[in-house]
Amino acid sequence: MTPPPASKTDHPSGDNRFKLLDRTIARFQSRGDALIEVLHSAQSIFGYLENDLMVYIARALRLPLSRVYGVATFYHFFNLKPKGRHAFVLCMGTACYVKGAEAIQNAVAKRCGVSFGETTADGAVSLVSARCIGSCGLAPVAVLDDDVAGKLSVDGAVERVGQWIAEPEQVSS
Amino acid sequence: MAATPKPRVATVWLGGCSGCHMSFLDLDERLIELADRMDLVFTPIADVKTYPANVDVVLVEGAVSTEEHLHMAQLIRKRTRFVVSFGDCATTGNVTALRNRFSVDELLRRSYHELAPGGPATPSKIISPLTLKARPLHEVIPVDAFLHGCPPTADQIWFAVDNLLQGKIPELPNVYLRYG
Amino acid sequence: MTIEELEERAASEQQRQAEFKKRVLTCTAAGCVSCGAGKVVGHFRAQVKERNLAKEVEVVETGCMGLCGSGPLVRVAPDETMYKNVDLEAAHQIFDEHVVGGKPVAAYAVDPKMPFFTRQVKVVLENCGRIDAEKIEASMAAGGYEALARALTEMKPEEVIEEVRKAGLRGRGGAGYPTGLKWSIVRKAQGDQKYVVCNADEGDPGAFMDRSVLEGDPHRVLEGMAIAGYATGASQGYIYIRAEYPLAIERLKTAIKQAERAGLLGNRIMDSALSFRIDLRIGAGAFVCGEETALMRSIQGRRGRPRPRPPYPSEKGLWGMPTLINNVETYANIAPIIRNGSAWFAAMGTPKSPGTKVFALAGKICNTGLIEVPMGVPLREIIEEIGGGTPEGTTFKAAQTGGPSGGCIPAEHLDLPVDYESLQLVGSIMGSGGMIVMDSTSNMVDVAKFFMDFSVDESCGKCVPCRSGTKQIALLLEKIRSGQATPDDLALLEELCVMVKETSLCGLGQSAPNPVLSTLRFFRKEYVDLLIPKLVYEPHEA
Amino acid sequence: MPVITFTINGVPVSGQQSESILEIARQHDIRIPTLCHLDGLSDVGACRLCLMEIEGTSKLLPACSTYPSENMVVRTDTDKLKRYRRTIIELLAAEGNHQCAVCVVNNNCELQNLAYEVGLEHVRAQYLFPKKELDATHPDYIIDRNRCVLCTRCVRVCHEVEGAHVWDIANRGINCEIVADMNQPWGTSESCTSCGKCVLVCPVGALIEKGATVSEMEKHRAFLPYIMTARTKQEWIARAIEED
Repeated sequence: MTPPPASKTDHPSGDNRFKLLDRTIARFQSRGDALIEVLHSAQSIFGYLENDLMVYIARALRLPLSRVYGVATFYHFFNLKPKGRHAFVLCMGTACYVKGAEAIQNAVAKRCGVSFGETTADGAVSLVSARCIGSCGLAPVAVLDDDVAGKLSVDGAVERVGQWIAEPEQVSS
Repeated sequence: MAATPKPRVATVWLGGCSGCHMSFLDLDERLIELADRMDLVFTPIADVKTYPANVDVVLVEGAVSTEEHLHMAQLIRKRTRFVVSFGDCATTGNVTALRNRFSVDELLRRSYHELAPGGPATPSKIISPLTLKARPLHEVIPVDAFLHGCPPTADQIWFAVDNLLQGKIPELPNVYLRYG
Repeated sequence: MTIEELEERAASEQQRQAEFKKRVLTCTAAGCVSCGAGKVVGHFRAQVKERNLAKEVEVVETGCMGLCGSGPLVRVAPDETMYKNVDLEAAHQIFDEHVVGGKPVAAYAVDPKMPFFTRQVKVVLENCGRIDAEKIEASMAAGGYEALARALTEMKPEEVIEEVRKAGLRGRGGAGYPTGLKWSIVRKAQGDQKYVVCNADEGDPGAFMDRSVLEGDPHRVLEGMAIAGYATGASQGYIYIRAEYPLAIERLKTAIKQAERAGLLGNRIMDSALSFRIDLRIGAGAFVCGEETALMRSIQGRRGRPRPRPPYPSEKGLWGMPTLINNVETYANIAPIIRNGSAWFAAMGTPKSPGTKVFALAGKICNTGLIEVPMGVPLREIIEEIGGGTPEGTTFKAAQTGGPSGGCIPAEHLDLPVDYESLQLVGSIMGSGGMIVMDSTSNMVDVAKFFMDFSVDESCGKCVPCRSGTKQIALLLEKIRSGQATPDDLALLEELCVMVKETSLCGLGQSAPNPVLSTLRFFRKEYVDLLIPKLVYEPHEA
Repeated sequence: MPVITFTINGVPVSGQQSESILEIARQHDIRIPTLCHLDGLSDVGACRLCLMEIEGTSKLLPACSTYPSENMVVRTDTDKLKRYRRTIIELLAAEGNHQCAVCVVNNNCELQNLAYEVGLEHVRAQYLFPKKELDATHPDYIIDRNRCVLCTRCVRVCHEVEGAHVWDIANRGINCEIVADMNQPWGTSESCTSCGKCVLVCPVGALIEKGATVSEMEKHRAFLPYIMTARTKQEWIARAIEED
């Protein structure tokens, strides 16, 4: 969906998203210790952390490239690959596990043909497992795009992802 | 038959290069002494088809790399008092386990299709299928002693076999603990 | 802002609230929102507008009301009737009959006399679900910032620390280190700059206490931190919070802005010499960052890899400076201690573990939700009375506390008092407060494997025992589960667990084997039943 | 600076507050096995081989980053510690592909030597047989990540001594691996100065010179204390201490 940034290490011409990112970098006075904040900001602007984008950040914060790469891959919140159009985030916290999240996980993965942590080949759905989203009272819980679904059943979950897969692919602008 | 039967000894060649067996032959004149002290009841250097019962000591060379090896290993365990991992492949997987970074399919394709000199030739059904991974012997059956080295030296083998023939599990001195 | 102004604003808010005939409070914490609380609030607002009741009825969104398994929850004030499972139809009926008609709707009403409510003692959660978390005035009206004002005007920093020490408060993050002692070490430590850090990286799967406090009463945490800043001599605070808690982050951001505008954070707070700022640092999905040295590295933009202690953060912390790190619930206890005095606090709970503890009760239990009980209350009371026991047709098997660092407590220990020492005695830990109930359908080897997989995933990879040992433990558990393991494997499993526990660098590795060790201790049979005999020599009779 | 006296394994020793227990032990010829430690680099306390028992402390502490206090009673030779050390080597052996027979540092390998020292006659842990990237794009060197023990000496020497910070650790837990720059082929790294320090400090056969075959490569590490003493004290020590 999001086109890769037009430029590499140079300041982009016309890609306004870099202006947004520069604003975050400036807010932290280009300090290296703000790396995680800047990566957060970059991911929310660009959708994921492409290599060139991380190089851009490393240069801006004057950090070694491998440091930036190391931090980006340490934290599971950061994606180095584009996400699917829809996200099925299944909570695998203890309460959800005890209440049968594993069965949902297996069924949904089977329906999508990919494992959790992956995106379907057509880019329709990303399957993500989360470490307790803190809605244990509603276990098992999944977040479908931004919608929290509590007390989810196996069939219900499979049906929801089935709808996403069946959706006609949007024409990218 | 003699009143006190000689210990029944076997050697087995699983997934290895037979280098450990070669090293065994390096015992040279000591082999003659061994011949007096033991009965070699099963070994790749003699033509014996089935692994017999009631073996006292077996030296197993090589990793467990095929279904047949697996079957053999289990048979060996049930029929042998002392099982010895003979050399690095049996002890760690070693060179045999270098294939473990590839899938069985990848391996077969590479070996029998891409690199086959006379064109693609998939192995016939007679050859035992490969296990998913080549594994050291002790991951498959309980093992009583370990002989290290690629291959173990003749002296090391002598030390171990000499002890085993006396009915002792060899406690190899640290000098014989050598991988590679 | 002066103390008089604070009192004035609190009084005017109380006055404003009192003028409404009815106030309809809806829980919009994450749990209730996920079962439709947003629509319920929307309905109430629309009704108020439609019927032109803006002067008589106030619609308020609050934090967690506790009974999370039965949301959305609604409370109607001033008569304090609480409703559960409020869907749109129920909302309509409640508005019609109770808010307008004055007659409570029995069909959805929660019995206020149920043990779930009567057995709780609310200190940390006193405002949670009762106030509008996005309004600083609501917090002030409930006594917010009164303690900060008192500390700044009437107490020396040493006196604040002494009060915390006398209260006997212990760290609520799990380890139970005496808070007052920690504060005094930071106070005495030399450093040009000192930091106060709030650990809100609530990573235990099955725990949502901190999130609920932050969503329901964020100002209480800010106030606690500001008092800590005053007591220790720090001028900068950080709240390290998980990215998975967007609502808590939003409410904290709002709260910080409001407090700054009110002069309760920033320079010369309440015209005193205290300058104290708070910034948020958003975690990025790494459980190990709950470990304090990893957390600090993460705040500094690095991989969250722990380092050996000593030196402790209180001497050498953020940027090498003395740093106080406490957890959300610990800070949330500070204001009440200052306001009501250490004696009041110490009178609750047990002599060694005074005060209360918040637990997130979940799993196979009737009343799932957020509870607060005095320390030392028997586990049985939590499970059977407050929690209402396991659902019909099943029996209690174990309660898991402390998440991946804790253990399972079996039925035979149900009378155990819940405090730091007692839980440790049975191989579990207090942890941050997650409590998952398992019934007879839960297999304990599976449970152990679940937690071990978690630890494998979350190990930072720095030290060998944790990186590689947890992986081996997980492999062994899988081998056992799949019926391929022999008694030798079980022995190796136990040996590795003890080794990883003793040799790992940080708390994650040191406690990762606990779920295995504790299930082995109480449910060994479930492991043994899965074993196969190992192959042995079978002499053949000639 | 006051001298602190204490005992290690019953032997009275003395040292300064600023010296780690490991340093003091070595000055007194007391052998404590290490892997991530290297003279001249900062300590990280990661391999856990140098763990000690200290009387009055319930936790085991690493000698490389623990400092002495007066009358401390330190033990490094208890059966428990020996057992743990062996298990650590076992875990490392199972974690990578350590086929000594085909390794260029065979007989010159710190992991191999440690295995002998702790008497590792077989590995009970399950071999993981990783499938990590082997990178031979650099003109002079090769990195085989399957042999890496993640001691991070290369990361530290590149950052602390060479100052280039080519290497860092990516991912986490069991998936950790050493990466150059943006996880790119080493040969394409613009920050690498090809100084070869990382290759020399690597304790195993993960970072090696091209052209060496089995058992051919020896690693020299004495340059490190030499450089660091020169840099920090402006002293060019004639005899650099080789530890292993």
